[in-house]
Amino acid sequence: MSELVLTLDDVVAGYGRAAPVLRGLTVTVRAGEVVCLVGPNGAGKSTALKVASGLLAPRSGRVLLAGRDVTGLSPQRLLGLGLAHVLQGHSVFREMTVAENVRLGGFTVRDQARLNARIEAVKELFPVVGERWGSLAGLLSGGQQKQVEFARALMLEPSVVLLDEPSMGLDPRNTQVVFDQIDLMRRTGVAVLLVEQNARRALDMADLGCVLDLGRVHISGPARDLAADPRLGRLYLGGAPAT
Amino acid sequence: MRIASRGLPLLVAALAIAYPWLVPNYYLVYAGALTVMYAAMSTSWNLLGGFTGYVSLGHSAFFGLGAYGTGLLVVRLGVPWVVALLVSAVLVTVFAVGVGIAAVRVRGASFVIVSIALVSMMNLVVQGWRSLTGGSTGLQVPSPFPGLHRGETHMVFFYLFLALLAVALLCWWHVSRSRFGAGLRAIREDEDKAESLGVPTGAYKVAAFALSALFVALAGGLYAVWFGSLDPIFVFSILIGSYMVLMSLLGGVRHLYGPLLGALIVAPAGEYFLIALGETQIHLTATGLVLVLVVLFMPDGILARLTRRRPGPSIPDETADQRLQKVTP
Amino acid sequence: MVSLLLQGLALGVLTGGLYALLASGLSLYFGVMRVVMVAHPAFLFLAAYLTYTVHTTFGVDPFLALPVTVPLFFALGVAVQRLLIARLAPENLAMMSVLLTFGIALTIEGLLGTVYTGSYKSVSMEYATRSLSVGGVHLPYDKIIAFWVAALTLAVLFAVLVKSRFGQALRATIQHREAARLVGVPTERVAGYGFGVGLATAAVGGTVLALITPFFPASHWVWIGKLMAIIVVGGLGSVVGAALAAILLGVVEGLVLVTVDATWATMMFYVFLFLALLVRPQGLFGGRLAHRF
Amino acid sequence: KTDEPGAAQSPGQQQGPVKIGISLPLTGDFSEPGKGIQEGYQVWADRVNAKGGLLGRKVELIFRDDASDPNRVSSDYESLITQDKVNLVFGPFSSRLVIPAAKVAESYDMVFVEPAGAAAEVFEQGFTRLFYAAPAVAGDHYNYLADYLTKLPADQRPKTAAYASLDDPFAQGTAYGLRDKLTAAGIKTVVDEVYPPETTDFSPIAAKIAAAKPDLVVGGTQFEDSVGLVRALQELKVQPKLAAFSTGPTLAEFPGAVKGAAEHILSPVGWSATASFTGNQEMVKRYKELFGGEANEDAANGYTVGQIIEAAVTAVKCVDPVKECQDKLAGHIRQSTFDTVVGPLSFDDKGRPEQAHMIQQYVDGKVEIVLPEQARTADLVYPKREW
Amino acid sequence: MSVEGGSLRTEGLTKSFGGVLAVNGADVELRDGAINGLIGPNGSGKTTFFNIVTGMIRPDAGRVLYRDREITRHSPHRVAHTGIGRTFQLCRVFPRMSVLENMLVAVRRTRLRELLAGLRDAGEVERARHWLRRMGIEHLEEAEARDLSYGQQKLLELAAVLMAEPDLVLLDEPAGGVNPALIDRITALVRELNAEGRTFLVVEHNMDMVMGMCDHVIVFDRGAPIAEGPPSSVREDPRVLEAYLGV
Ligand SMILES: Nc1ncnc2c1ncn2[C@@H]1O[C@H](COP(=O)(O)OP(=O)(O)OP(=O)(O)O)[C@@H](O)[C@H]1O
Ligand SMILES: Nc1ncnc2c1ncn2[C@@H]1O[C@H](COP(=O)(O)OP(=O)(O)OP(=O)(O)O)[C@@H](O)[C@H]1O
Ligand SMILES: [Mg+2]
Ligand SMILES: [Mg+2]
Repeated sequence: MSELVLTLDDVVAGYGRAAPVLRGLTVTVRAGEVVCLVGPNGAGKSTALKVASGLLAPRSGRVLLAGRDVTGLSPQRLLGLGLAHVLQGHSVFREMTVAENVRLGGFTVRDQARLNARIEAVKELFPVVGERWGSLAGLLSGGQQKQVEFARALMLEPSVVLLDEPSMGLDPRNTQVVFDQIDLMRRTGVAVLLVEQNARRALDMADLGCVLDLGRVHISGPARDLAADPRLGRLYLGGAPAT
Repeated sequence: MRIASRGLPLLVAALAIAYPWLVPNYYLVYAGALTVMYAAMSTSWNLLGGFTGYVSLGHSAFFGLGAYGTGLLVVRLGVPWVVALLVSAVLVTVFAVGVGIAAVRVRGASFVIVSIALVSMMNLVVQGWRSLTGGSTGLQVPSPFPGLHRGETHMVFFYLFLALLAVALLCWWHVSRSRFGAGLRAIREDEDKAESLGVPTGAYKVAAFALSALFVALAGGLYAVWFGSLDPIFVFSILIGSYMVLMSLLGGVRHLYGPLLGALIVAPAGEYFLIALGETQIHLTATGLVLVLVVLFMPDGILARLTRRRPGPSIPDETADQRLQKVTP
Repeated sequence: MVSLLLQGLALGVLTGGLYALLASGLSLYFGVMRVVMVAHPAFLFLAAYLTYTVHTTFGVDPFLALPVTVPLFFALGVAVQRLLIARLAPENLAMMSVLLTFGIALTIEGLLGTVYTGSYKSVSMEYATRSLSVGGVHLPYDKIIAFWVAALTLAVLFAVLVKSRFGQALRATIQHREAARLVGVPTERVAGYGFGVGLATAAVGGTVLALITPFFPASHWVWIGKLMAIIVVGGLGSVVGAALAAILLGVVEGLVLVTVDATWATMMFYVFLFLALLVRPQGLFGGRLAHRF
Repeated sequence: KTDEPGAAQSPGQQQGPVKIGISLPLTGDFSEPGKGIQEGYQVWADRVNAKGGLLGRKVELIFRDDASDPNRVSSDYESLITQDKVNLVFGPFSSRLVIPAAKVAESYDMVFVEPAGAAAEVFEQGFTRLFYAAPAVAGDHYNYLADYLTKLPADQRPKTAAYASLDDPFAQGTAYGLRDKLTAAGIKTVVDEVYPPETTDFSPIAAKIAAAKPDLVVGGTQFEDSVGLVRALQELKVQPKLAAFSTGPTLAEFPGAVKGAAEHILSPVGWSATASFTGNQEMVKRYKELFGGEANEDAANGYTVGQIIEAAVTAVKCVDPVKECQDKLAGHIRQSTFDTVVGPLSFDDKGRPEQAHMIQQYVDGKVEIVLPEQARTADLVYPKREW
Repeated sequence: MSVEGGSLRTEGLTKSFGGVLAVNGADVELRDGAINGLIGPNGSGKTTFFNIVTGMIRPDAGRVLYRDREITRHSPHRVAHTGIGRTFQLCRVFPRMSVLENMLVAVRRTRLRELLAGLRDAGEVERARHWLRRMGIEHLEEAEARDLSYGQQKLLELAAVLMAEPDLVLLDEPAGGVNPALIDRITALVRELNAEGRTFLVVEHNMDMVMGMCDHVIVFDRGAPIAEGPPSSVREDPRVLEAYLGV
């Protein structure tokens, strides 16, 4: 059994003074494993990732990284410990060029040679990054921005990745690229916590699935089993199971 | 609760009407009239700022133009003061439409800057156009009621400003519950979205701008005939404009009575600081600090603090299990 | 007439350089932080007064005050950002910051008036009253010094903002704070430093101002309108645009002053402002990013 | 209302101290001259009280701060007259505030002697109780200098003059007073500039003057702009034969602010510390005792107001805030001549003083009175040294 | 020309940003009364096409005709008044207004008297509730829009657009970020509304949704249509396979 990498343990978290969004969430992701979180809109999936990456301090509960309690550490510290997070929605630096955006992904990487190598790799994966290298990221189309974002996240070589709907707004080709990359990460021993609304597709490739609803993990188990459950399908996954 | 919210405004209105008869001397009538003037102006400022979120620090431009317009019509053309007041208010409104068309093209911070520029510009024009306005020597407007002694004049103007305040409040209230008002609020939230839903944002903004300029111009015109001396530097002062903003913000820009409440607090407080700390300029510091504190701790104003916060959306209480049960075939 | 025009032109360019320096901080706060800093001129005069104090108590050249005022203002800027600006809600940062900094400006003015009284102060140096004559055109030394100090400061500022790691981190922080934190930028510290840099330019600007004009606590009001006009004409947020607009307006002002009169010269700032709005609302040199739908 | 016109006076008011209400800019842009006038008033009150008061009643001064805001100045006088029920009011500072203040005083029938409202317009409002307690209105400040220049032999007489003036009724009044007289005498105006108060850069104005190469430079200035102008003229190497500025050079900060350039600059001044006019030396001495420094023109003007009121009250023997008494006071002031620290003063029917200002010049770094003959402490230096 | 050809038609629509040709001479014709799909790779100009049609961006060249009336360069609110409604790729609502107010703002009115009349006209409120009910968010009517979750905001945006009773509805990625269960609901709704006679143009990357819902699919590449037809034929089209579906 592989080493335990990221654990959210009985986390309660919320925004401001409002009622908590997460009400005792427990999730574990191991190295070389993709765990997929699915659930209705507003269930708290993004919130869970924010707690894991240190953007939001939990009200109670713990976050463990490689067995170490990292609850309440800042994102920079967690980044130093090898944890990266790609936000939901559009989070490019709009008034900076694509180049600056991608380079900023490696803000903490001091090794220029390594950085440049990764930039070349990323340009290969997403041609638009190379083509629009000098233009402002905010001027790209929705999907193009998403690609830049993912490219930015690839600048680091983290051991744990949190991905919040990485395929949203991407065309089929780019979606495929993203899923391929996730697969590649898994194979290189990275732990991936994936939130996807493209749920059938995601569950298809994930090892483990968790259905999050009302702030708790409601059902978890091997991803394929979840996808096959017709009740879950009706409630969370929509349509008929993909063939 | 309901009685309180209905009864309170009536009580306040009654008190306001009785005020000049309750106070022991004319100075307090004068101070009251000044406060009511500020209340009327910040209420009309709020017609623009509160709905559309366009913060104008330069509304004193319309105050000054209303004042000079009225004054010049009375002095240079010998028009009766009421006519002068109305004509100048209409002219200022027309002018505001023109300025508005240019000014509302920019959003947020640029608009603030443009509004500041407007005051400075009007100050330069009025100061420089000596042959018409008297320039820096100012303009002296004869009293409209030569028969009344000074105290009685204050009484008259107290009621005139009170009437203006009432009209401004009524206008705000009416707009706030109209489609037009909803469109203005939509502009504050998301202009492009509003536009795509069919709100002619440009026209709405200019209309709100002009409407709010109209009342401020009326206040300026009344001020001119009441006060009698106009000096460009002081009627076109950024401070007067900022007072309108401060009062509105302090009271709460989303409430009908917000600016009024703000005026009732700021005007006497300013007086207090000046008297208590007036020996040095430290009273400016006091005012500045109050402003800082308001912005930091009451960005939505006193009334927003007092009225209870909106309840969040109801979170469904059923558990996921129950939901699962429901879909079980 | 030709020599008069040349003289006006030369003075305009030099003054424009000074304007560029004074406005650079403003467009930095705005461009990089979305803060409309009405208190910038007040800080300029705070710096001028400090320069005055250093100059009169130690009898040294006003520029020797810079090693004191620049770090001090940097620290002050960090404090202002961390303690005040950072607390504003991001939804309406631009507007609330106007009011907040307006309050700060009043606070400073009141303190200056209390400490230094309302009377005029000035710093005059021997070299500040002489001038360089080139073909009938006189270039006052104080203005030349101001121009070069401005150019130097702007060059440093530009390098810091556009080229340095810090500058990138700063811009990233402002554009998407969460994302910036996630790539490892210490956002709070960076935002504080950014504001500090802006105020540091005020320290330099204040020293130069002290050298070339007498001042009293309320002097800052005069500058707000002009400097704001410059940064709008230049394109809100573009430091380079502001510098170009400053030179442009400086020259226009200089030429109008020598041909028409002072009222019209000041008016030019606002005329250009409104022209810019009508023709290019995003400013002559700025507004690279249109709104995305 | 307790302040209804004609309301009966409370008996206490007939005794007790004589209350005098004053609004001054104690803060804000004009706080410095405001303070000066306040000190002048205080020195006067101190002297009167030491002598036993006005009509045997102690004098009590009530000050209000108006921060140079016309709105406030009105409310101040309004509240002083109606709430504090003062017996007399003294004027505020700056031409811009005198008119609104005088309006209030006029409407409550109060005599209004003021130390700082020299602009021509002040006297055109039809005020019947306003008097300006200084030697001359703005337009007459340079009268002695105009005389001097027009009487110079033709070959020495300046041919051209440049005027630059702040857009302010007082400052402009002084410069234009001189301009009108010189123009009449055939001295050509080559530059005539007016600049708004917010002007900070004077080089272009100086450039215009430089291009015209005038013999004479006259500034209708206050402090900041006088310094700015002098510096700019110096930088652009304008070397007129004579330079005169109103107000700025009379302040103690001036020579420091322009460094060596103050030498031989002229300016009109209404008062001199060395003059031997009635009570002047006593005032200088008392001022030093009370405030520790040297008295200045502002203080002297304040003091003058006191002297005039004192003489009038003593003459008509009443000091009540009622129409009859105030009428009597005004009537007396209009007809009499008063001996004051700025010399003998009398007023025309509009309240204008009918004397003239002296002319001062920096000679060897010291302020000297150079005109008129009878007050002279040094000879006028003409043409001036280069700056 | 008859209306039969289609409600919305563009001729040679072109728009470039700096060096980027976003829309390149696009000739598009929508099927009236149908659900039209618009698909294409990222950056192929779909959103820009929407923006030009709705007046938010001015085209460099070309014409937009709606029911044979030219609406090129009309301001967005005028376009809205001709009966075209749209949603945004990144969903946009008025965050600090209640859900009901969000709906009422969308009512199309032009006459001054109507503008000054009370907002909460009983009939309009009833209509708004009707739409909210159909979206399943009627219980949120008093909540402020910013308190809604992403998916709920998407539904609100759609409901608000429908409130204006447009004849042509442009949807930009209605399924992006939306839970699959909700997508089914949106699909059903669109079908239902279409049956009532509204025309739709839907940009979407979710192929299941597009293929399952649309009657007619237009494929964009590099700013212009490269293929169109019923879903089944488009899916097989080699050009589409190469440009879009890939792999
Ligand atoms: N910044 C915030 N402030 C206040 N409440 C928030 C904030 N962000 C999210 N919420 C609330 O927290 C709840 C969970 O939000 P979260 O973003 O985690 O949902 P999600 O599962 O990611 O949904 P989606 O699939 O729509 O992205 C929602 O009810 C939302 O309204
Ligand atoms: N304002 C702009 N300035 C510069 N380029 C722009 C601008 N808007 C769009 N573009 C460019 O135009 C092209 C088309 O963009 P558009 O947003 O229309 O694509 P899209 O088809 O909607 O893509 P997606 O599926 O990713 O949303 C892209 O290459 C984009 O970078
Ligand atoms: Mg989410
Ligand atoms: Mg798009």
